[in-house]
Amino acid sequence: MSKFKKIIGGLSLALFMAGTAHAETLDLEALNALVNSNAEQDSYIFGTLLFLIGGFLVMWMAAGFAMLEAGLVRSKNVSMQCLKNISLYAVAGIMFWLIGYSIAYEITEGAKFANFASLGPRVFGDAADNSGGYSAASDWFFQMVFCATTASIVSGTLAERIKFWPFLIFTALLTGFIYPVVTSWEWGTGWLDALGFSDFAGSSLVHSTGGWAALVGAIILGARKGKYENGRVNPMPGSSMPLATLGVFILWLGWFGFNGASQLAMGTIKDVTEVSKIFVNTNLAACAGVVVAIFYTQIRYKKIDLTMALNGALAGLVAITAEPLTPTVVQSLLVGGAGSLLAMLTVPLLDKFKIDDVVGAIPVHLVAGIFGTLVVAYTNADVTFKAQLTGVVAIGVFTVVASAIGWLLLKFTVGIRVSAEDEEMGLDHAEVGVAAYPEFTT
Amino acid sequence: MSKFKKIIGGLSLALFMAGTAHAETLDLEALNALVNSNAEQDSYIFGTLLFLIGGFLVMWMAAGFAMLEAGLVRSKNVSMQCLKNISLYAVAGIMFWLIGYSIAYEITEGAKFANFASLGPRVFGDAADNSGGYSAASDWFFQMVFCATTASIVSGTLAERIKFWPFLIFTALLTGFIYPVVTSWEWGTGWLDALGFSDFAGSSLVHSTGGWAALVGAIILGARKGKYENGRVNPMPGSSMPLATLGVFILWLGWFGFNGASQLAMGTIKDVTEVSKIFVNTNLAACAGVVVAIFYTQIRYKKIDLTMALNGALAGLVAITAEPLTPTVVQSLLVGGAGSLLAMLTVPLLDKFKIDDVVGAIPVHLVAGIFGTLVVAYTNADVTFKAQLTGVVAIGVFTVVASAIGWLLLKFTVGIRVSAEDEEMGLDHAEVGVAAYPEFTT
Amino acid sequence: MSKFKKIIGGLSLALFMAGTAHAETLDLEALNALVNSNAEQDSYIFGTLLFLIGGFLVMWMAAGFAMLEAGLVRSKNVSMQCLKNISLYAVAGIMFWLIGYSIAYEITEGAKFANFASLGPRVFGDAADNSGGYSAASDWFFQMVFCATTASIVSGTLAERIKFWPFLIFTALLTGFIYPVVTSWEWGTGWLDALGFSDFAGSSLVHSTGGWAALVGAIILGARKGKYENGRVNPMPGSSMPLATLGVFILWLGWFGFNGASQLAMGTIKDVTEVSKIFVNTNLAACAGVVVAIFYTQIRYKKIDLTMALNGALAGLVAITAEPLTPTVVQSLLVGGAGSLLAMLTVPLLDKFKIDDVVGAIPVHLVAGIFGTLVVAYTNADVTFKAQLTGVVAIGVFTVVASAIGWLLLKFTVGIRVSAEDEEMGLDHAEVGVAAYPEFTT
Amino acid sequence: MKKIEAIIKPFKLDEVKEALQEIGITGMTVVEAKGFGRQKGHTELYRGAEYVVDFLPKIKLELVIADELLEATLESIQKSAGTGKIGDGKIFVSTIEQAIRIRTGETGESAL
Amino acid sequence: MKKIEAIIKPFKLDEVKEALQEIGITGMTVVEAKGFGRQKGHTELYRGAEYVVDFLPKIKLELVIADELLEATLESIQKSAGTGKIGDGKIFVSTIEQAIRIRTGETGESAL
Amino acid sequence: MKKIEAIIKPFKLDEVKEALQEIGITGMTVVEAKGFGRQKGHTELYRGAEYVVDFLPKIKLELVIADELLEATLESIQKSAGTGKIGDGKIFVSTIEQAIRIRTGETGESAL
Ligand SMILES: Nc1ncnc2c1ncn2[C@@H]1O[C@H](COP(=O)(O)OP(=O)(O)O)[C@@H](O)[C@H]1O
Ligand SMILES: Nc1ncnc2c1ncn2[C@@H]1O[C@H](COP(=O)(O)OP(=O)(O)O)[C@@H](O)[C@H]1O
Ligand SMILES: Nc1ncnc2c1ncn2[C@@H]1O[C@H](COP(=O)(O)OP(=O)(O)O)[C@@H](O)[C@H]1O
Repeated sequence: MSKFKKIIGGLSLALFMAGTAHAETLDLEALNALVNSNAEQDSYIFGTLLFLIGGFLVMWMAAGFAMLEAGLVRSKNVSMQCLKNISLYAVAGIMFWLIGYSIAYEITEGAKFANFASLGPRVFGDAADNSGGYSAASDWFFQMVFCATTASIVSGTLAERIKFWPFLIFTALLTGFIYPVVTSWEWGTGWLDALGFSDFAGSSLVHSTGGWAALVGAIILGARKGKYENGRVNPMPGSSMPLATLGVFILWLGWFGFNGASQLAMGTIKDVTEVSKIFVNTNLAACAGVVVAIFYTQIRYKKIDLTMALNGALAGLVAITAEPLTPTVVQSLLVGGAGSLLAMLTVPLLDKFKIDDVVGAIPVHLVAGIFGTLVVAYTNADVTFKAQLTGVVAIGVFTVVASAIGWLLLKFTVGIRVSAEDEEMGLDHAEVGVAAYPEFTT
Repeated sequence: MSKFKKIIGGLSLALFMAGTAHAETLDLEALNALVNSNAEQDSYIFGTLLFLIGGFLVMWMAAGFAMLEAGLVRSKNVSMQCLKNISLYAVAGIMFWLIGYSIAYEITEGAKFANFASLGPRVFGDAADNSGGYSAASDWFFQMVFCATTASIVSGTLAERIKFWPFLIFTALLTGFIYPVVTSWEWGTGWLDALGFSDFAGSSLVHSTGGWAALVGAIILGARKGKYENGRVNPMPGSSMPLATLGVFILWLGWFGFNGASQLAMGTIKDVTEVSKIFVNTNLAACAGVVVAIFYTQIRYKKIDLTMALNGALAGLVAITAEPLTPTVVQSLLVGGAGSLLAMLTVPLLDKFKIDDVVGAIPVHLVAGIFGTLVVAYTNADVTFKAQLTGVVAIGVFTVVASAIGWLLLKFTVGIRVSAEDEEMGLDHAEVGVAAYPEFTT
Repeated sequence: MSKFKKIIGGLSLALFMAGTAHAETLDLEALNALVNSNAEQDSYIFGTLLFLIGGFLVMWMAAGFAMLEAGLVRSKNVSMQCLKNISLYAVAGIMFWLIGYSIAYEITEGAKFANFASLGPRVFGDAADNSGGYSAASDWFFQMVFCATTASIVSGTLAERIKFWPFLIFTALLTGFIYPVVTSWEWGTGWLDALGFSDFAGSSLVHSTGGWAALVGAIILGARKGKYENGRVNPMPGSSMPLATLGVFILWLGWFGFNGASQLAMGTIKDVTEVSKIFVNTNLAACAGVVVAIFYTQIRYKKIDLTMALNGALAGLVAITAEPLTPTVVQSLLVGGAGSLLAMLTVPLLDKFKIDDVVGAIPVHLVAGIFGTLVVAYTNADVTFKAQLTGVVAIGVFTVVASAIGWLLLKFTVGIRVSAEDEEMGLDHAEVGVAAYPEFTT
Repeated sequence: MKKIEAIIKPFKLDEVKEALQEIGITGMTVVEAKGFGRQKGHTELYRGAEYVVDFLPKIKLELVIADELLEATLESIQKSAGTGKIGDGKIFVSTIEQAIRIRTGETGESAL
Repeated sequence: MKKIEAIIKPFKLDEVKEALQEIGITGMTVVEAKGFGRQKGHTELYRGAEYVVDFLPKIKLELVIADELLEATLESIQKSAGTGKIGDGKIFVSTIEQAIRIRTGETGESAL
Repeated sequence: MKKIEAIIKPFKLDEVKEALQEIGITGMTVVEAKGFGRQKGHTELYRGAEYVVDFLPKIKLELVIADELLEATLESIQKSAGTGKIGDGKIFVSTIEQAIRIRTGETGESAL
């Protein structure tokens, strides 16, 4: 098939369709039908396009997590972190196709779990799947990259000490079961949705879920050797601040797809206007997150902590994600700024409990995610605090229990932690074939 | 709210609208109105979508500047450069919301300054803001990222010796006042626009403004210690050429949004066709910039200067930015190539005057920006050289004066330059908490 | 021209058009014409937008190749690799404009070579070029970035030992002649297209063509000094695994544009639905490529080879590129996984023949590309194995012969290989002015 | 004065430094090194080819001390650097004839 | 022959090299090092935790010279490397018994 | 015991290591270095300004050996490290008074 013929074919089809009304000797009813079908078509195309653009932007966040984490782990674990990030994205894609999507969306309204009979791999028909007002495949793609995001969150926290394969098995569990179940409750129209819980783009569904899974993993896995010694916290600075910075910029960019395309439609003036407002609120919440972080660390430590500024941006983004549409700009700034502050206050707290979170995913995704979800009650009049709290607690309890079972099963079967020797030597030598910067002499 | 219900809601709305005509027993007038409102809606969606896509591409340029600058400063200042870049983007966003946009656009046609009464934060209504034929929030977002670009230009030139907070205060001045004023003159329909001055996507408004502010800053701040010693120029090679290269690729990508979406509309065949032509011209001007740079440095120095090739691409892009639509491809190649050549000739000139521009922002953004603005008179028949020259001079004078006042006030109050000791030790130790590559032993 | 006035102008035009029907006292025929012209316009805008979005995503792949290759060459050649990548993109753009596009598309249906009379630079009219149902400039841009991709493939294989200028001359030949001729046969509606050969997005046309040119180059150029010594293979690990990983993520992202926008139209429900399906299949083929690679290397080597996981993703993407639309998800997974496996089996084979492919472009682009093209016969009922085989062989023979002539001419005139001394010292010192990481003391 | 060169495992640096501080050593210089010895290297994997990296990351510690501190220093390093596993490293002792503090021009032991 | 090891501040390297060239030194080898001494380290900040980096970047210069150049060399380094501020570094002198130029096989002072 | 410091071209490291292994050397330590000597440096180009980099990448090899291995070691290095071109490097020999294996506490030649 040539690149040219195709186009010409498409065009003549359009002309033919346009011609329909004419052939029927310009019947008003036929023209009316044509106008309506054209409108529907445009709406379908716009909605699908939004999913595709949003989808590739969120897919790009996988690279953001990879760079952020590669920058924040020590050189001896950088190759491993790269490997984990590309592998988890691959596993998430396959698991979400195999079973995840059906768990998330084959659910009766208000229910707690998907209909068993409908579980299974997702099939995409050849004919246009018109029923939803958008292409089913575009929707699947958009949902899938969200699922992968959840898994990315976990990999950062557990870096530098978890074995590769158990981590990947947990990823399969998370992306094939835990995340889909949580999602089914809300976006699948399950019981949380029925309750009035609201989580626009996933502060809880994506970020807290990932954060809880990471927290439970961090507790069961234990801290890195030497991290908490003789009663003091031993910072283990990562290998590359510019890579970490790049990662955050990538995530920030991807977040426009994450929040913006969660509008789920772009075919009306109202929808596209709301997408625009979401862009503005999302962007400014992140801006506030940065500003709060640099002020806070300047005042608190007399220096400006770059890694906190980076995490501040992310915390601002996570916080606004539960409701990026209804807040005013001022509210968005406050939400983003407060999310950032909370994340910064959580970092030393985790250290106090000797919970070793290598990249700060728990403060950023879990804490700011919970805050962002709860605060919706104050920025969206249709939402109650009770519903939000219920959602936060339910998601927390379920994810903690399910993750704990997963982690513990892995721990007592294959084991999840590398040997002390391997940890000291670095995972790149132990499990991956190659150091991140393997050259010695040139 | 579920991801599903939302969609279905959107769809039924569309069906309802389509049904309007029908319900009124197929009145031709009603159908005509429907057709027109559909067309208007499509035009609105396309225009808004252009702003959103263009906006996120230009936002991504912030990452490009961050990587370019991180690669071109020495290791001891890389964390600081990352910090500056993410912070300036945050400050630009907030300032442009707080006051900048109103200065830029609340101006009477032909005027020199905005209407005082209208100054203040930008508010986005909940209802669709239809008046402009696009979403107001999408427009704001698109304008905001341009504003941030201007600030990014400054940070590169002044790297490695300027204090963090004074730099950020200047950024607030630049993005909240200087850039908005300049913009109001032209894009806000102020006096330069009335005069016939033309700057399609901002060779002058964005790039020269940033370039002038950088130049004035560089003069007032002085050169880095050791840069010009004993009458010779001491090159201080940056930390990472691949990061600098990545930065330029990011900027090149972002430029499609920068120039392409400056068409400001995509709802007609004409508009989208022009956006396409802008893509082609923009791309080829950059190609010519690279080719001229590699030939020139090969002939002049017998080696190919990678940093010049990178700057050549950028200079080509800056030069075509003032008018990426009317030129033929050949003209675009010439404009891009000449912009690159001028930038390369400027580099040693700056050194002669001991103006220390760490990343080459002045040759690229100021010089190629001025050239690109003036040359519009030869590629766009509607534009006169006199108008262009007036604009270039006016923008230059205003930005130089305003920047000088800002820099001098900062210099004589809080001071703008770090101590010689801090400069030698590197800003990462002095002001940021962490070195860019903090590991010593692993 | 102001950013505001423009918009308002565009809007009033739309209103005027809408008014046409009304002015003529609501004639049904006129309204019908308006509806049809609106539909045509939307189709045109959507098609053009698809090219523009796809185009910038594929342009971004140039950065992906640059980072992948920068990461996989040794430090002493990293600046050179960056330089080659930005230069080849520039040369490809100019050559494809100058002559390439006309060779590719000014061909009579079923012919073997373009019409001589029509050869020459591409000119873009000022008026909307409506004939193809999309903007001609957007199409050119989209085709151009494909052409650049072909050249990117070659640069990786020949890294670390080829002279800069001869490489660039070959790039000009490849992008101005070889690639366009191959393309003309299929996408230009030449003889392969007439034969029923099918290559949706270019597994053969882009990837194999690049791969063959790289293979011939590698054979004529010879292996790097020390690569095959005393009968053993001496791995020469690259400088930075995180940069290589970033490169692969960039390529993966870009591939959504590569395959998705090769649908060439987005103005109907069918088209956009198919684009969506392409996204899904493309993504999952890459996922399968990764999963196969990590399992295979774990089993075969007892460690997980990061570089193979990265190449596995790319091989999966290359393999699905010939037909990303018709396969089911299961087929896509199989195609991607098999492509990855084949690539991994080819790596040691090349070493056996002492063909030194620095980044693995031959296994990934040539081998997976051929496989992907042949397998179309099994995933697309309209395609015969014979046609596919004919295409693969024809493209192979032509590219090998043409490339060999090019490489040999260069070899026996200017020479293509740097001196042994320069190779040992590194190309960054020899030909570029600056080392990739030039700092020694700070 | 004696010069002590100790080749140790990188992650032991902090411990060794603290042990030395305890016995009154106030100055030392360290250099990143790669060591080849009995401790066997890693088998690495790059693009499907396996290879052995014989040189392992080590830290080389150099300190110049007054003669009378020799015993204490050796003991201190030996204790703090040891893990009991192969590859712990070596200590080499040689003589330094002169030491100068650049800042003050002091020489001999008072320069240390 | 004497071996001179000078630990200096990194940014002084060029100056020291030029000073040494002036007195006729034609060969030297430098190594990146980290120094621990009286000069106090930096307080760093990483993810909200402060920590002290005691080891500061230094350059270690090694040159082997003929005995008669010793005085001049020491003086030259001392002058060119000094800033007067703490942390300027040290110079250590020891004896080298033999020197060989690999390329020619020359030995002794003619190998330098 | 003797300490041998050999400054060699980086790409020669593997060859030298193998040559040394052949004559029975089982331990050595290497350090990345930059050398200044007769071999002329590179003219570099950065943002339009040319400059000379005098310091070229070298490897410094350090090994402590029993006295009787001295001749064989010197010869072995000289042969394996030589390319005949300027910049091949130097070998310096000095005396080590004591060697200790940290792991076992062995001293003297048995510690090597
Ligand atoms: N003869 C030697 N000369 C210089 N360095 C040596 C020598 N022998 C060993 N080393 C250094 O000591 C390190 C440890 O030695 P190794 O033989 O691996 O274990 P161990 O110290 O337990 O005997 C080596 O990696 C090397 O850096
Ligand atoms: N005893 C020592 N042995 C080896 N190196 C030393 C010794 N004392 C100091 N140094 C090196 O000299 C550097 C400077 O020493 P320091 O005490 O900080 O200041 P000063 O040189 O002004 O006395 C240290 O950073 C360290 O590298
Ligand atoms: N006097 C010296 N002291 C210490 N190192 C030296 C001395 N002379 C030379 N070197 C080292 O030996 C290397 C090679 O020396 P050079 O004069 O370039 O060539 P050649 O070894 O062929 O004489 C230098 O780069 C430097 O590292």
